[in-house]
Amino acid sequence: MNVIRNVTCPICGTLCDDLEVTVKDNVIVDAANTCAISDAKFMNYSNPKHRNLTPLVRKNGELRETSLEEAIKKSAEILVDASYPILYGWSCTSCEAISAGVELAEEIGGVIDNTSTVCHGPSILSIQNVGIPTSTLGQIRHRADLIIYWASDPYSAHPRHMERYTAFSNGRFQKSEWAHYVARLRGILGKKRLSRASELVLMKEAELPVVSGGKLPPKFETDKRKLIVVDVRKTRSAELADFFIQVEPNKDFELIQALRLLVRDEEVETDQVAGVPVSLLEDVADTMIGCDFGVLFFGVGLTMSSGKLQNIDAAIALTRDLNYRTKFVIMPMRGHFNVAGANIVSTWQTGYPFAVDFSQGYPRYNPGETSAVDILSRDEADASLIVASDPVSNFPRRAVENLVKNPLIAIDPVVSPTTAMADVVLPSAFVGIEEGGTAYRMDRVPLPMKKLVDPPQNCLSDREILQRILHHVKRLRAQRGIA
Amino acid sequence: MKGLLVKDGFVFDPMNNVAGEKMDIAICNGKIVEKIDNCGVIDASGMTVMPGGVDLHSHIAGSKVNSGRLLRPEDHYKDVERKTPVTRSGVGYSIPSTFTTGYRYARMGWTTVMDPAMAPLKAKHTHEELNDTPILDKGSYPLLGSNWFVLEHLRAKEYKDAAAYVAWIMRATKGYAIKLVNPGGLEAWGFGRNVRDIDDPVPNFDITPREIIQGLCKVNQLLSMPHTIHVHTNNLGKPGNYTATLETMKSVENLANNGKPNIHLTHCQFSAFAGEDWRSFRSGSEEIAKYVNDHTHVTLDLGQIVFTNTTTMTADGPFQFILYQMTGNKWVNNDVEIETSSGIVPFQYKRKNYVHAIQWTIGLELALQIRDPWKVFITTDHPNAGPFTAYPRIVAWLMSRKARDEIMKKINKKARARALLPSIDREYTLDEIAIATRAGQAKILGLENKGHLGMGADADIAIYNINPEKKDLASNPKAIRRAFSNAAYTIKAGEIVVKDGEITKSVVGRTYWTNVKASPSLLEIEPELQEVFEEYYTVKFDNYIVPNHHLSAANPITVEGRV
Amino acid sequence: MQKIRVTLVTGRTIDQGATKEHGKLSDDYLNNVAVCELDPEDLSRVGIKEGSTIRVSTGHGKVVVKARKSRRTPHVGIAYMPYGLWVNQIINSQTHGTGMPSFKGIQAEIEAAPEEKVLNILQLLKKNYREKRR
Amino acid sequence: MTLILKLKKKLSAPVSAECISPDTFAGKQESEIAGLTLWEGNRKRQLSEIFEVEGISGSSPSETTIHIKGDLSKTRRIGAGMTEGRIVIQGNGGMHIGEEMKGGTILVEGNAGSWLGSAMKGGVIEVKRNAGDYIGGAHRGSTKGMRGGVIIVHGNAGSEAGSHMRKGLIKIFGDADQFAGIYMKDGTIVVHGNSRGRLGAFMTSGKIVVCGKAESVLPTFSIDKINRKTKIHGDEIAGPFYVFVGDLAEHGNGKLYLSQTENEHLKSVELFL
Repeated sequence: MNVIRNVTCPICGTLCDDLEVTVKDNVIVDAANTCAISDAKFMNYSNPKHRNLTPLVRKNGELRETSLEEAIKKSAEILVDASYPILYGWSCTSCEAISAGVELAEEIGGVIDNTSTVCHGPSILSIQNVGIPTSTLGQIRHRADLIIYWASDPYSAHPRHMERYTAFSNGRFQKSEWAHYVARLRGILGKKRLSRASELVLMKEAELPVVSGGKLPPKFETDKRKLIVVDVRKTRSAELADFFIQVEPNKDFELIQALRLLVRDEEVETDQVAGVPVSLLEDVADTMIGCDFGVLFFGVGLTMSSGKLQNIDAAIALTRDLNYRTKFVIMPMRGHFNVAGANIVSTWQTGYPFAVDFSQGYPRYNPGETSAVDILSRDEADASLIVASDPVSNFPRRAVENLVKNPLIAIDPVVSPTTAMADVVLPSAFVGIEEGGTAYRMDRVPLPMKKLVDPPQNCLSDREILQRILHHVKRLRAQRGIA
Repeated sequence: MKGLLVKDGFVFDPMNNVAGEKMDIAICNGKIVEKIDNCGVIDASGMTVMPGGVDLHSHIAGSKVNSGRLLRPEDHYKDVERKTPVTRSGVGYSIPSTFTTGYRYARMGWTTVMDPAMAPLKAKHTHEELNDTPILDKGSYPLLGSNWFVLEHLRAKEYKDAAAYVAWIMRATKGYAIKLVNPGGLEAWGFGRNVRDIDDPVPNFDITPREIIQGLCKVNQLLSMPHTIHVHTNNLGKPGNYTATLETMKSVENLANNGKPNIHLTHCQFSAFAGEDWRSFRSGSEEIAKYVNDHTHVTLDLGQIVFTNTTTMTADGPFQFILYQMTGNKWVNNDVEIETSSGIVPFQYKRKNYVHAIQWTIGLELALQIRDPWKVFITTDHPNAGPFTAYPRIVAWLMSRKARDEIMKKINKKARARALLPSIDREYTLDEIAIATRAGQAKILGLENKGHLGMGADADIAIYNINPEKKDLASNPKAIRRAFSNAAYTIKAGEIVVKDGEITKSVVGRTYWTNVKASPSLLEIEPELQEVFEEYYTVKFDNYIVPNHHLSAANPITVEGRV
Repeated sequence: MQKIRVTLVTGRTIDQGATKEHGKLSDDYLNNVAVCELDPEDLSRVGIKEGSTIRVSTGHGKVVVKARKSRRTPHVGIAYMPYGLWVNQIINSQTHGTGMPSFKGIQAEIEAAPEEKVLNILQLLKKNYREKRR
Repeated sequence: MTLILKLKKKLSAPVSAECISPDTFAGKQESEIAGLTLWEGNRKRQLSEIFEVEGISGSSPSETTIHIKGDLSKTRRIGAGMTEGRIVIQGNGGMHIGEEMKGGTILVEGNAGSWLGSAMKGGVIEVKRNAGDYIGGAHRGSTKGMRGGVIIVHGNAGSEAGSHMRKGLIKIFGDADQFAGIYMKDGTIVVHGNSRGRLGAFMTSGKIVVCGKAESVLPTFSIDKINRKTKIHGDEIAGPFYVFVGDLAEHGNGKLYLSQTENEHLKSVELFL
């Protein structure tokens, strides 16, 4: 038995780095400080039923087992033949692999796009419009007395975010009544969770468990941190909030713009905006101005609904305006554990965070034109390579139809709709479990991903697979005399 | 054994008192040697040979720089670098991608560049970018002037504890020198405030900027750091701030050892503003230059502005917020827990703008009024006052009054009438340029093998198409600019990496960091440090440390600290 | 049969996140992702009970999933589906020059489909994509 | 002088065709034009590999007319940066048509893609059918949208028409999707059909006229008055119009002219007059 401490969790952008993982005979048998999702991951990662364990190549319509060498050669051929290939995924792998991916994309004159394109891509476009006042999560833990989650449900998507960084955390200038309670809860939960990890994840409605003999904390005192949730319906996070504002779907833009007026002490000429009474909005505006340090976390509820990047433009502008009155920061709730890293590596190497087109030998960028869903929907790509992602599940049908009709290479540890439709499947190691590297937290703090156990035989790291493909690509191009 | 002979060039090696003598430089295994036979020869006859350029202050890597890149696609799309058989592709302009940064410096003959602002919590990021910055040797300075551990130790006057912590930070982050930005002000910015002057206490911490500057200056001495403390002053970018700058220099006057430099004031142009407000704004260069001429403990670099569209980025969050308010341009702010803040605002310096025009004169006035070129260095505080690719222009301005006059004719009238610059005739010699762009910078950085061409020095060499015997450079500024823009050759660690301004080979550069050998061992402070650390940070102690192998070519400089 | 118009919102759920780790081809995943949560009032408007099959359609396609009674009410007129292959059968791929399709706030219609079966992943892939292959 | 390009094949990968411009073609022989390079995906091609080239170009751009036949929806940047002359696209056009154009005219007989006339400074672009998103807009990250010239769309326009517009005129005879005139600093947008709303978000100045129905008006716009008519570049448009001012969240002084008769749902604003 070997307990590995300070393990960084390979699930979401919260990137908790305090996990303790117990390994016995190269198998993870226990994990502490986890959430329901990471529990499920650590308990299921090695399940051979859903792992890719051998390289596969499609022949006569069927995926057949093949050698690694053959699969890599086949991949290289597909990519060299393509006149507009697309390399997609990258948010669930290491920065080292992403770096190899950018080099491969440059070599083959392809487009490299990462999953932020259908996640916080609009947030990035918005930052490029107006900038962003933000901070690391520790600033929020130490200082924030007003926490807003807008169109984001951390309870479901970032389960430990509130406990580690916001409403239920303790800081130098801000204490939490919850912190003590949660700490106690965590000890008990840690034990409970693992023993019934599988039931827990299937529970239809997990309520916050009550510590035996204890009580849920009393109502917040008035001078403690405030938690506000804004969403189209009462999410699990909303139930934990001091205040919940229900906004009509597709009307966030109007609501934020109205708040901007109120924050400037100007009048709104209607009684209600987006289903919310203006009198209530006035109270919210006062709370925002009155706090010492406020933070607005926003989720893809804003980027995916009507308005998309303009919703974020407005939210950032609101935060910016608030800095004339107090201290306020804003942060997108990044989803996959290294989606921030995918943007970061792409930016330092190419100047652009996603949707980078190398077809003319240098980086070009114009989401809407050079982004994955658009290229596929317009049927422009003639081959694809997918790394640690499942666009067949995650893209709209029309894009998927065009994705799967052309040669498709999938590098993935697990079986997915994408690997099921692929022409070449390269099994890989799980980053953060079977392979190390760097990942970036949602606030762009770099953290080391640890290798906890050895990967199954035949499962190389994404980085190594990509480097081998690149090597073959270079050889092929040299043979064919392509400069 | 790999050798190379640079034959018959006019050599400028100020550290070894060589000023334009015609001589050969022999290279073996990446080092300068006395002689070498049977090797490749570069015929440098009729050309100028200098040590590779050194830049002690250029924001080229890390979280803030990358946020700037992300912020500005409009900065990149017309300035692109295509992939070649030896180079990666990339983009410019004011915030180039990492590969492009390396190539563009090398094309100008620069081979060593220091990134001056690294948030320790994001040190890994800086190093990952430095790893991807080809050809150059480099390093980075951790930001320590608003760090909670530092503030708490210095408030308690625990200098040795502060020194032990700083030594640990250098090791943990693979940092090179102590950087202070708006000391104390960045902690105040955590709640949206600032400090007013160097004696205004930091909210919640009961310590003044003066105490922080003096404290870290003492720590720097205790640790025998290779470089001095590297200071971005309080009140930077505000009219009348030259008094704070004088106060900052004076505050450590008595701490100087045998008259050796103990403070470096960076991008001093931004800290040499006189006047009450923007309307009465004028140059404070005379006062600063006078102090520097009269004292030996200060060095500074220019932060010379060029008229262009660039990107301002500093750790000085409150200053960047002011810039945002002034311009209405897009604004990035990023505060880092326990350590620092940062901000980014795109900025256009315009000739016809009075303030910008005066700023342009301030930088040049500093360079021309400070008599000793070993005290004042050429930088643009890349990209704050302009991208580093403007160095050839600045070299031309310093070497040629004619070049300055040409710009002077085009700037804001009021600025032209008020500026001191037209009254200054001085023109830098090539030898002085070699000091201000190489020798002086290497010396103050404490990089013993850089900035000169003596035996044992690193074979980093720039060869320029300038014949100092034939050409009257002062009357031909275009030739200066052309020559410095495209080195005839750049040699890095003995290998030819640039020929006629084109990259011929890409090599991996080293990353310097300061390894303080302290007694008792730094390991002894770790348990106590770790306890506080985990209360302060949102990451684990072990995950904060940048391991040596994270750097693609780490080059620790070991010093003996008295802790 | 009663057809109702709703605003469809898709999103991440903790069950979807966790059962994904059981494998996307697992029954757990199917049971947690091929679903549509409705306000009880909407359920009765369609005239169905929790657990019955419904057809969700937009201008871009149709998909059959199980109805679920939402506990995060009231949200009359808003239907909720987890991210995944099923809901993506009916999402418009148009991004309006942003790279991002509209995954939330989509106009949709819901009706009971007692005669239909919820397809699992492989069945759905076969039905909608297989024949598109070269 | 007219030069005719006929598309030889169905395009799949995007074709970067900024060389198709009177400025490039003028004074060149047919063979020289045939030899111009463009990119099809990641492959460098000669113009003649993709188009049949026929006819004569003028000796100067102003004397050069280019007719292009075929479905050009996969092309990019036709006529980008052109200063004079004329391009006629006899079919659908692609993205970035007339980007950064300074003068001359472009006629698209079918649909045009997104970023039509983005960052243009002068000249006239006319589209007979529909146009995509961001027409007359700016490059990513830039605040410099259209700075002069005229864009006329006879069908519908996508979202963010005239984004960051600083000068010039955009006329849309059909409907306009959301966010027309977003970040507008000056210039004029006229929508003869309906608007999907969110007009003039973040605008600081300039004028947007909607003759049809506007789905909604942002809460950051304030009713100013009702005008009987308005004038656009000397042409009178009959009203009456509700005139709104905004975007107040940006201290803006932009004007929205919304037809009173077509927008009964806005009647309640009259209370504030």
